[in-house]
Amino acid sequence: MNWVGLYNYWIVIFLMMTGFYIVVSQGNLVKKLVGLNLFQTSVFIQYISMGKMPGGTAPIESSAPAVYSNPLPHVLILTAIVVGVATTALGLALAVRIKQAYGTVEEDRIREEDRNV
Amino acid sequence: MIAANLPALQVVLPLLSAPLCVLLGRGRAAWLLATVVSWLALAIAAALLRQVLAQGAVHYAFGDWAAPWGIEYVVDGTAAFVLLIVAGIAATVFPYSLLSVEKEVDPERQALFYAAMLLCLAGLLGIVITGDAFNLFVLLEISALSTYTLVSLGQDRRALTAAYQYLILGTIGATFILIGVGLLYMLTGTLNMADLAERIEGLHQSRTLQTAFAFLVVGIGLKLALFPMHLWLPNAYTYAPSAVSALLSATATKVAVYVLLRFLFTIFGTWFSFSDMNVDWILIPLALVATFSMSLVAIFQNNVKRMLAYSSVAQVAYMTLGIGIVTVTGLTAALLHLFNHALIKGALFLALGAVFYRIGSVQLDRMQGIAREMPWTMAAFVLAALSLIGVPMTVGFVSKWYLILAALEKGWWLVVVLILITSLMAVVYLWRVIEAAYFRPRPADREAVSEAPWGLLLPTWVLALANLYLGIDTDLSVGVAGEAAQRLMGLGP
Amino acid sequence: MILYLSALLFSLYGFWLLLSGFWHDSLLLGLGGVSVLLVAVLAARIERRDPEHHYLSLLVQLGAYWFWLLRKILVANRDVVLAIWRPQRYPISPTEIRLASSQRTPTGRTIFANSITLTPGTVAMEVDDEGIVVHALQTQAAQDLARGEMDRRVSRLERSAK
Amino acid sequence: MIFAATAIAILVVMGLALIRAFVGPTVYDRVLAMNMFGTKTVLFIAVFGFLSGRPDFMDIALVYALINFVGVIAVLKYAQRVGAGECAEDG
Amino acid sequence: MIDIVLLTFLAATAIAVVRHRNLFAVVMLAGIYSLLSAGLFVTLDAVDVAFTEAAVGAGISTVLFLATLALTGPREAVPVRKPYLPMVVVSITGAALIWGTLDMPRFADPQAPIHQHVAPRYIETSPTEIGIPNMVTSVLASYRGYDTFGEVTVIFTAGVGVLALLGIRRKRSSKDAAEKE
Amino acid sequence: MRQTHSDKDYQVLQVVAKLLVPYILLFALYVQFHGDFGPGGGFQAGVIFAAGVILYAMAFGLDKAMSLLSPQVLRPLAALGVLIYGGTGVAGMFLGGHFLDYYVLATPPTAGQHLGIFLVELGVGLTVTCVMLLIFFAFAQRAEQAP
Amino acid sequence: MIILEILSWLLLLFGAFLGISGAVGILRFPDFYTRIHAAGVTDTLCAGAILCGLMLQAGLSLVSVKLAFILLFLWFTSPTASHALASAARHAGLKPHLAPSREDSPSTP
Repeated sequence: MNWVGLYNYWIVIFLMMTGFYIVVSQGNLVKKLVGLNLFQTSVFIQYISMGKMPGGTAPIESSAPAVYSNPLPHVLILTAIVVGVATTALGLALAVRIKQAYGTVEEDRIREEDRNV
Repeated sequence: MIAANLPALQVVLPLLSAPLCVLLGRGRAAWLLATVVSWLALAIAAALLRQVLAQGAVHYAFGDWAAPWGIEYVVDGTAAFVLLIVAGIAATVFPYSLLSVEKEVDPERQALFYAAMLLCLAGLLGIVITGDAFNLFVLLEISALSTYTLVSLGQDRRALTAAYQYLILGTIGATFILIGVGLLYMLTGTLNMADLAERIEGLHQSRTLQTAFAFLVVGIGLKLALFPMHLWLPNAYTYAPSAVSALLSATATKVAVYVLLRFLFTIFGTWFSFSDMNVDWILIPLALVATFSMSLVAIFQNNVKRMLAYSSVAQVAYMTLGIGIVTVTGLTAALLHLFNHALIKGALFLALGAVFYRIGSVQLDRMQGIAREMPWTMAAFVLAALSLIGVPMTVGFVSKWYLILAALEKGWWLVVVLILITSLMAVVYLWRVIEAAYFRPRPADREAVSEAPWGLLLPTWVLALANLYLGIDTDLSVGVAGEAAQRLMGLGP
Repeated sequence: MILYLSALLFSLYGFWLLLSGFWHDSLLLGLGGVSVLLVAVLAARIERRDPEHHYLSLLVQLGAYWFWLLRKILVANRDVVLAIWRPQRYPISPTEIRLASSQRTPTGRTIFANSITLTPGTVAMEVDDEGIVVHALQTQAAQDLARGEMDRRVSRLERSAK
Repeated sequence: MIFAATAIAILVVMGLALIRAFVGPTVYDRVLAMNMFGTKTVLFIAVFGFLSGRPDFMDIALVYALINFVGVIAVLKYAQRVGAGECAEDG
Repeated sequence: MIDIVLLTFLAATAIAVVRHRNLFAVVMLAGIYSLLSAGLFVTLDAVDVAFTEAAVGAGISTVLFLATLALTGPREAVPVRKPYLPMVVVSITGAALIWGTLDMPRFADPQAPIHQHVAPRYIETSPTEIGIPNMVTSVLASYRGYDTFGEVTVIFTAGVGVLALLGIRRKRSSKDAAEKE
Repeated sequence: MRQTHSDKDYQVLQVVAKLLVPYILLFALYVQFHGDFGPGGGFQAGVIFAAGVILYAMAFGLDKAMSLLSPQVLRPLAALGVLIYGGTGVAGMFLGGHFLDYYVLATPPTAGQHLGIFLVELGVGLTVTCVMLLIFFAFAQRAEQAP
Repeated sequence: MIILEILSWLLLLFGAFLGISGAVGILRFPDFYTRIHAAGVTDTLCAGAILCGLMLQAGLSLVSVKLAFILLFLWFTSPTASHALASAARHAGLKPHLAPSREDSPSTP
């Protein structure tokens, strides 16, 4: 079995899981969002990796004959990046409001505050 | 021209009205636009259903690019049915929202609120009929992002944390779906659902396909609040503005259930999902645990919205139970319950919204004796509650009946007993509300209130009566659901 | 203002042509015109808020100065690279020094400050109306600056542009 | 060949800058490393264009340079707002 | 070869993000992460994506994060509980993915299904069919134009959401400013 | 900290920013209109344009940036961008095609595609610029008022 | 032709060497303010050498023009960024390590 061709994917999976780990383990709302960003960016890398052609070039027609990489994953990821930044912006806006309402962005302290009310 | 473009209009109309709402900038005008659009959407959904029933599935290619190259909408029986539910609920919630929103949302934010409502509606409608796996993800995010916004606009500060939590879990779910779709694309080279289904056939042994399946199920599970992944739901429903709670509880999880159906049956195929992956072994135990535990939790809630939110998790579990049974009857039950639960929860939350409008709270102790002051509101609540319990002559009875039938077909007596027990538990928690509202004296410190205004009462009663009417005249819902179930199982035409 | 705007329009359109490289496509040329106008409107609004004479002719004059500066940069680079690779032979001696600056406009001071920073081994830390606080890697570089040649050259540049 | 050598050298520089960004010790060291890293990325993209035989996408490098600059200025601006004492020593 | 190096950098950055407690450092490292992945996209021929990722991930996102930090503070509390459960969840997810890669088409395999179906049409006929050299733009705006419509709507939704949450006050009057002083 | 950092401290930044910002904005528009030929397009252009204005805001203060492009103008423009995109699609519908069919927009089919893509990218660019700026203003305004 | 080629190679190698020097410096130097100088080396001349080397490769074309723009942009922004960085650090109260012996000697020009 040809393991070398998978090595890339394994690093990417490691990256994804690092991001995912930050999301689920950290208590700070802003850091969670950083993790979410990392997680999503890594998924993007995964998508883009699969579109690569050996010896290919960017899918923009050139005068010289060339092998082009697959443009479809690129299009999908362009959309996904936008979705990602939209989510980040909204999440940060929520974090700002939470800070103003609770005085903290730590999950544990927020939970305490809620219990006290 | 219009008839040919109905599938596109169904989604594009609300989508384009959202920026118009922002342009209008004023609460009432935006409301008027939103309401008219929601009615138009209902009309389109009805027309589509008729079209589909008459001539079979409708395919619509965006930009006139044929299917695997472009994006396609496919409206089949099931989709048209779910469209009708979503649009129908929206068409009652939107008119309702005028008064309720004026009370609960800042005047400056009202136009944005309606824009978000329209975007949410458009996203949900789009998810139902899209025939493209990636487009599904995009629409999912449109509806999700607008939902986070809507939830966060609740008055309580806990609405913010609820929305945040929802955002994190929802985005994890969406990213899982993205990973799943990516793996599928990697294996097949296509994103079109029909094309995917065809190409997956030969790949059942592929470990990559199995991973994709797992990720998609978990991702969708997060979105539909499948039992251990339901943590976002109770808070989100409790602290959202009333109109939003009603819209979400009636539509969002239902659409997610529908997406699960789509993936399990249409894309991966019954054989792969249930024989190779044995997803029913996971769905059924989870569903059983969920109905039982969530009903139990609901009994101990003092906030009625929260109580109903837990009840929603339990009810969604009924649907997954129906899916897990994997028979035509089971699926019929799931689809019927999808339809009926939307009506039930819609009515219940609208009634609660009316109560909240008057007394500013839905805590049980604040609601004591409310029935004397707001008889019509509480009557609608009782009607919908009976339906939730599953009393004959209501829609709730119909779907439970089919669910029990499906379990009996399989000879699963234990499941039947459990369904009956959880129905009894529903009686218990709903009784707490009814007892408080009807048989307790009004707390001394509460000001006297009057009946809810017509603007709130009318939509509530429309849904409540729909519970009754469709419980008696079951031809349409059972007919459509049965046919759709047959087609999903690969038996029908 | 009018002078500034016309110079701006001219340079912006030149920038567009050089970026685009489609010199025969009338559509893109037209779009370029529209874009340049749009940007110029915004630039004019920026200018109106902070009316400050921008020496565009300075850019031309800059040529000779840059040549001189380039030589300074090369020499200074050698010092820093040596300090990096052979710290024993060429030890660093961080110094802070305050220079008087004879420029009269923010633009002039900016050119001076950025020239100081561009030459490795010295960084402008603080710029105000009277002078500039400079941090130098080696005392020698600071002393070199203190001799004031660069200051004079920048000031001459500033005056000639007027 | 020469492009490959240059690209590798730039990668090495990026790696070293990355180390400085990890170690700190102050926020400003990190910003410095980030700035350096950014400019090296610009160079890397430029060289890579030649390396891969399609040098006609220099716009990307230009965007990187721009974004890097805006990013550094933004960090400084907001670091100031938060209060310097907090960022100066972050071990 | 180059992509392996960049991936290693990415991994190192990701680990650093996990370990740092100063959120300013974390945000900056996240910006570097974005820049790095954008560099990786260039080496993987995705120039359009690199363009966007650099502008969005390293630019706009970083600025927004920083503005948020200015409000919420750069310090992260030290967690009280040990993150065992997250570790388990993440390990299971990662293991599932690794397992899933075993039957995957290899990296840069020209025979992979995605190079055989659908995409060839974009590559072969879009320059004549659409008349535009950049295939990404053709697919983005025409073949899958509806996705892009969705994308614009998503960004619009985010705008609606942020405005609804934070709002923008009209220009502060001088009186307001005087009060603040 | 804010007191110690007066406008004077930013003068180098201000001079450089004022010099560069027009070119950055023009570069953004170049990216917008050359998306057909090279990397770029509406989305990237919008973000770069926004980045240019953000740079201006960093150097000269938020108030000036907000009076340069006021939020009251940006908000309807953001909506307009979506409407341009949708309107292009609907126009395709009216001219006898499906939603987003560009072939029916003009007589030689490729000209129709060109026109469609141009309009669509314009909508994307407009919305992205405006929304990004609105989001930035919303955040930065809060950050200015931070304690 | 060959001369241009060789010249471009030399420039590229020179740039690469400067880049590595700067990176080593940024690791070796004792405090933040001295590190700025090391970074300065790489930002200015290294970028200049490499981009000029590339320009020679590209010849008289659009690519060269764009490389020139990049270079111009970098030379405008990187000193600005360095200056902003130093001034911000100074305002934050970060004290430079100064050479002890001649602390005050050159402060009067």
